[in-house]
Amino acid sequence: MTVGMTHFLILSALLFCIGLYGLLVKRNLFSILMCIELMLNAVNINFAAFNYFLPMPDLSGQVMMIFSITVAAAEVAVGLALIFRIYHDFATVNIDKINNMKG
Amino acid sequence: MNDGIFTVMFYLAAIIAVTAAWGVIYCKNLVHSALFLALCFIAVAGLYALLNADFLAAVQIMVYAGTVVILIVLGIMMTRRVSMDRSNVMEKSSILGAAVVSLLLLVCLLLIFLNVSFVDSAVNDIQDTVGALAQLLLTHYVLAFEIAAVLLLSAMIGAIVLAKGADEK
Amino acid sequence: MEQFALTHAWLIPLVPAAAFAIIGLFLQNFHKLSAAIAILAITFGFVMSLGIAGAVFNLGITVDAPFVQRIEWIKIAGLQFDMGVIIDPLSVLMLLVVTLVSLLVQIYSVGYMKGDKGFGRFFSYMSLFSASMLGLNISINFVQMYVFWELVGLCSYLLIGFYYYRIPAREAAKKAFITTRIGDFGLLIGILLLQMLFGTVDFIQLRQVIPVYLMANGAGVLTIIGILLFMGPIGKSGQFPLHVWLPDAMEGPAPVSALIHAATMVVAGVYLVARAYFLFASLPILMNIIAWIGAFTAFFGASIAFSQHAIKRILAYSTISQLGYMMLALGVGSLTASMFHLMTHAFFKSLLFLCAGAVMHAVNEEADIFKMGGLRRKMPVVFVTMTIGVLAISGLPPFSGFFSKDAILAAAAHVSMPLYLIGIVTAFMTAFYMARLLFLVFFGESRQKEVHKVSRFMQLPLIVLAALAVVSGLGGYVYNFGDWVRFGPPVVEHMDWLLASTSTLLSLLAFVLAWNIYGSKRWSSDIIAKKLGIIYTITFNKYYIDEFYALLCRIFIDGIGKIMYFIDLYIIDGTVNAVSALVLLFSKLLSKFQTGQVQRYAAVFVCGVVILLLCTIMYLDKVNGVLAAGGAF
Amino acid sequence: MDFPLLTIILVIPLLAVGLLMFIPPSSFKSVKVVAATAMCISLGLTIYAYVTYDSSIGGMQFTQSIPWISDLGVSYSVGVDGISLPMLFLTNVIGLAAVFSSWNINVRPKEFFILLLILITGVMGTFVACDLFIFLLCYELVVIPIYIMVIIWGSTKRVTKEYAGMKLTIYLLMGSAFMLVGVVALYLQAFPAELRTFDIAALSNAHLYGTLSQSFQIIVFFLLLLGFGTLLSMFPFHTWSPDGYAGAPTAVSMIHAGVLKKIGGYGLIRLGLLILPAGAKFWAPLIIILGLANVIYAAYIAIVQKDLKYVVGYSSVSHMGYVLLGFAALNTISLTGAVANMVAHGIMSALFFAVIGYVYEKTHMRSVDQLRGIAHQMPRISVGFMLAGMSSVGLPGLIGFIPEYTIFLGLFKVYPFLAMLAVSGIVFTAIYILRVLQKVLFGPRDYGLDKYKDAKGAELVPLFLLGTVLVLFGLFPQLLMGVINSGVAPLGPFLQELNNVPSLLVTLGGIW
Repeated sequence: MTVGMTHFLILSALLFCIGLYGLLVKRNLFSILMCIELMLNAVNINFAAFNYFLPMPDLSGQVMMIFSITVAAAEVAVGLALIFRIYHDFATVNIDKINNMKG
Repeated sequence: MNDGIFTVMFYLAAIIAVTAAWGVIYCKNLVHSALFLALCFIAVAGLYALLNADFLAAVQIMVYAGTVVILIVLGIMMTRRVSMDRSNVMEKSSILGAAVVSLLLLVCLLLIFLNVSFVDSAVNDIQDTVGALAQLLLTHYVLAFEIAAVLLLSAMIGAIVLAKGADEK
Repeated sequence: MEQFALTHAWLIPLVPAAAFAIIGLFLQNFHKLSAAIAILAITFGFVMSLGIAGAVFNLGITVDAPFVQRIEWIKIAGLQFDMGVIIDPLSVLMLLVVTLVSLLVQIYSVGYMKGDKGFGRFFSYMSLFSASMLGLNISINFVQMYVFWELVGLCSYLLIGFYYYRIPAREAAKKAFITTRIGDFGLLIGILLLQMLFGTVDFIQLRQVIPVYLMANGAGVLTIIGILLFMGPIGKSGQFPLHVWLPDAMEGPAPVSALIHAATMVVAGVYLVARAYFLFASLPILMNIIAWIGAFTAFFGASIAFSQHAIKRILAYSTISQLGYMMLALGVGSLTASMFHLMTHAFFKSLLFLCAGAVMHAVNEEADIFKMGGLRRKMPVVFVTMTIGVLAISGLPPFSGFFSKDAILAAAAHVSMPLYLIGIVTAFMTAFYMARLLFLVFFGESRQKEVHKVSRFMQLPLIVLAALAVVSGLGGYVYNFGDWVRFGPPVVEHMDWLLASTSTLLSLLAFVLAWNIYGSKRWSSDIIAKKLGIIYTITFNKYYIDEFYALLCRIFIDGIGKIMYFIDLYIIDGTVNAVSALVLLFSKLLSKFQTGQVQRYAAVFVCGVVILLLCTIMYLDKVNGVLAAGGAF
Repeated sequence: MDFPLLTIILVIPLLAVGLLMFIPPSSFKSVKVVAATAMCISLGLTIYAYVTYDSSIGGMQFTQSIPWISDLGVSYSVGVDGISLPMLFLTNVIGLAAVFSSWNINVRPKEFFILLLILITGVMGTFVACDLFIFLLCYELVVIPIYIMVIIWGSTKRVTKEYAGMKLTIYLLMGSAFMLVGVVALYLQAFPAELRTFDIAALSNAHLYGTLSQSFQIIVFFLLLLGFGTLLSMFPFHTWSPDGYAGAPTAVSMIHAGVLKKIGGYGLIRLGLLILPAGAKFWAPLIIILGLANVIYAAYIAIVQKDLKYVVGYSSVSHMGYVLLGFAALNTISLTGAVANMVAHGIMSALFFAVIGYVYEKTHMRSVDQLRGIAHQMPRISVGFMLAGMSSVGLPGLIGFIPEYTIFLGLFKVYPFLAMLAVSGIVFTAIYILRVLQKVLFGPRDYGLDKYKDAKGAELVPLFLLGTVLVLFGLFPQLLMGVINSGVAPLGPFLQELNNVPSLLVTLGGIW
């Protein structure tokens, strides 16, 4: 069986779910940030795969990946800044301690 | 590209990526996780290269494996207080729930992916990807491109303001 | 001159109105100037009225052929109101009386109000009142009349409450306004119904359509309208049961009482009935009601005046009683007698009030007649003029009251004996209480050490009014008042000497009685009061009507108001607040789900995604179909 | 019309808002001057429009229309006719008065005046809009500034200002939610998909094409009635009004009672009656009953109130009852009266709130029990009180009389017995107004109040402006009635046709 679209999709699904699992079980903000990056990457793989395997005349999929990476980079920057802020204010990076929005 | 090599390379990269991803969440030491993340990103870059996205593979390595991971590690350093040994443990109480949710999602996704029959005969085989990308970015996607630029700028400013602390003047 | 006056009659109310605006806006603090402007304005009105009177005599304007001018005030689809001027002997009479009395009272006020801080304000209100009253006199339709009717009510309110820092004054002002408002409520409904029924409220037009309507439809609806309309005069002219405001209105300065609450405004009700006599006269039931209310009020007012102590209150109840006479005259069908009495009453009653004002002014605002006495030596001018006034109101010949009252009694005797009897008893009572007043104040030993002098400004009007109180009746009789001011064909008045002598005798009897009790003190008034016992107490307390109304008001206004407020606060608003509390409760419940744990939120979010994906799975074959057809998403 | 007069009138306050942004918040004086100047210009232009409006032609004038979202049939289109022009005039007069009555605001004046100008613009927008979408847009624009202003600059007495602000806002939003549902249903139903439009004139013709069935009209009108009725403080949705006014700062009370409420009546006529005539006719008996309840019930409550703002609050509920009655009598005379009464009540309640605001600002007292004899210390304010009170009582010669008279007359033609009840309102009004006037203004001098000064300088502008309008329109009612008549009179035949449409009573009779 040749490697096709489905393989890539399954791989990305796997990566995505691992990232999700990490996101849900970890308590360290950095760790959560890393998991999010993992999930974003999983999505990007899909873009690349669609662009490659589907009949498409140009590289629109890859352009989308560029935007996605841009957004991810911005997100990391802001996310890290937020973590610093939180660390500064709460003296912790453990997400359980940060529940001011509790109803 | 040869089909056989393609297959081998795919599986190789895939196994590395999944293992590294698992490593990211399995490691108890945060720094180790970060290193696994870098490995995972490199493997994904390999996948990109396989999919005729060589420019993006380079970007992936530069931005993710290079910058992002390093940034994260730096951040970890700056907020470190005690030993890194048990800095990244899983919360025991939420493992079950998280596993269920993730597996559910996985099953759903797999169900969909396995049941959709894609026609993957044609292969997008543009050689000059950098040129083609540049062409697209500056013509059809120019507005989005500019907006992305503004987004980055504002993210940068926002990050600086946030990290510096607005109330400290 | 006559022609000019006739065609420029609209200037008569307008000039005092301008005076009001000028004084009110700019000249409040320039006392002399404001008085001068006000008096000049009303003098202008008086001169113009004289000119118009001349025109009416010379140009043959009669009640059947009035001179009318009109200008459009409002015109919208289906509705038009004019403002205008109607000149006929009726309105000319009113114009003359109002301008003359107003002029004299204002001159008097220059002396009376001297040194008061609100001098300018007083004259501005007086000008506004004159303007409104004159506007009312020349009204060509009900709406115009209602407009000015309300405006004179406003002036009355302002002037009763002129000493606004005194609590009784402000309460009296409120009472006056609200009580007359109740009457106006009926009047307004009546006008609305007329407008609806006939599409017009113009006197001239109504006069033509109403007989036609009566022929076709009978008197039923019109009688109801008439009763509603008559509620206005009941309120404004202090008829029973809405008379309660008038005695309290004496809290205003004496000139105000003289002008507004004796001579002019309170007769507006009489004038309204007279003006719309074509309507009232054609409704026999209504005429009966008017006559009986008038007669009852006449008797009722006199019976209270019997036992009062405050000088102006006695005069106020006397006014109520005399207004009752006028209504009685209207009710028995004699417009002439009513208007005749209106004129003479305006002169002698304002004279009496001004005298009372002068007396009170002289004795440091003391109002109780039992605390006065022996003033005839100290203020001879006032004594003489007041005596003339008392004789006039008591109906002794040859003073004016004799002729007018006799005309009313004669008219009543023609229609109904009971009414006549009430009238004649009232006449006796009137003579008695007026004599009582006179003897107590001016005879007996003096109780005041110091008496303030009466200034020239105050004396002159007294003398002029006294002269008028003497001659106006005789003049009217000699010059055939009834030829001019009449309804229907002119009637030749001739004295019914039997009736006249009866009433004269009764009045004399009353004087003798009063002299024995209050003048020579032969019979003690206290013992008489005791003997009369309960009757005396009841009349002294004005039949407890005020208390009764206060009770009604507490129950039906405050009581219901409180209940309504309770409903509003706890039932309507309570429901609203309960709903909001319910929402709040629900949101508190829901907010328990908000743990603040971001990861929980993420897990829930993913669950949502899973559900969406499950939906996608259900439609998977469709997706495949699209893909197989070669289509892109 | 080439010269976009109405647009300029609308834009001037917004320009002032723009200008205010650049003024440093510390320069109180210039903030106020800018706001006042803008409103002066706006009022001047409105008076120009009022004078040049040709009542002999009638209809929409000074129109301007620019397509905006053509897919939805939305266009920026404005214009005024005999019904909306007086309302526009009213808005500007009260707007200017509100600016001047806030002259002593020293807490964040810049923000206050920015919000005030936005509020005024929003209200003006609803009146000049010829497009339903613009109408709704402007209406929603109004709600938010009010909330902020009540919360920040309001006052707490019986209820806290937060409660008052919340109540006001939620009621208005609830009302507008119903209204929105109705409007969307109307929009979808009136025309087939490709012809859909928000143009009010086009929608007003929709019932002629038969696309709006009678039952549809009845339902949608009910939704609109809920929305506009809430806004108009129709019984039993009126309790926001006294509480809200009590909590709100002076300017907001003035604008809210003076003009914002009138959007309810205006909307009922412009949208309810003209677009959904059968619905209006169907619900008219109910509106009459509720209007009567407003008139008498609220008057009764006003009698027992102690707080001046509550008295005026309930009094405004009571007066709005007349508007409802005038509307529901459905003839030209009563409709003219209803519109005129909106103007009359707007002016008088604005004057009331202005003087109460002054008294409160100086003495921090608002209770009838505490204030007594202020005519000694504040004669000018007392004159304002008297004027407002007397026109509220319906004294001829002031603005209140003719509108009430025409409403009564119109109502008598339809429901004579209910009309008699309505007329009794004039007695109740006299009772509560005079009770307040005599207690607060008159009586012995209270030396404790001697330290408070009478209104002076800029504070006199609202008194003078509103007082002038009160007297002017009272003495020469044709100035007002003529313009309104040009808007209402053409509806005559239209209303005549409505006589044959069944009303609620017929339905109820059928059930019986």
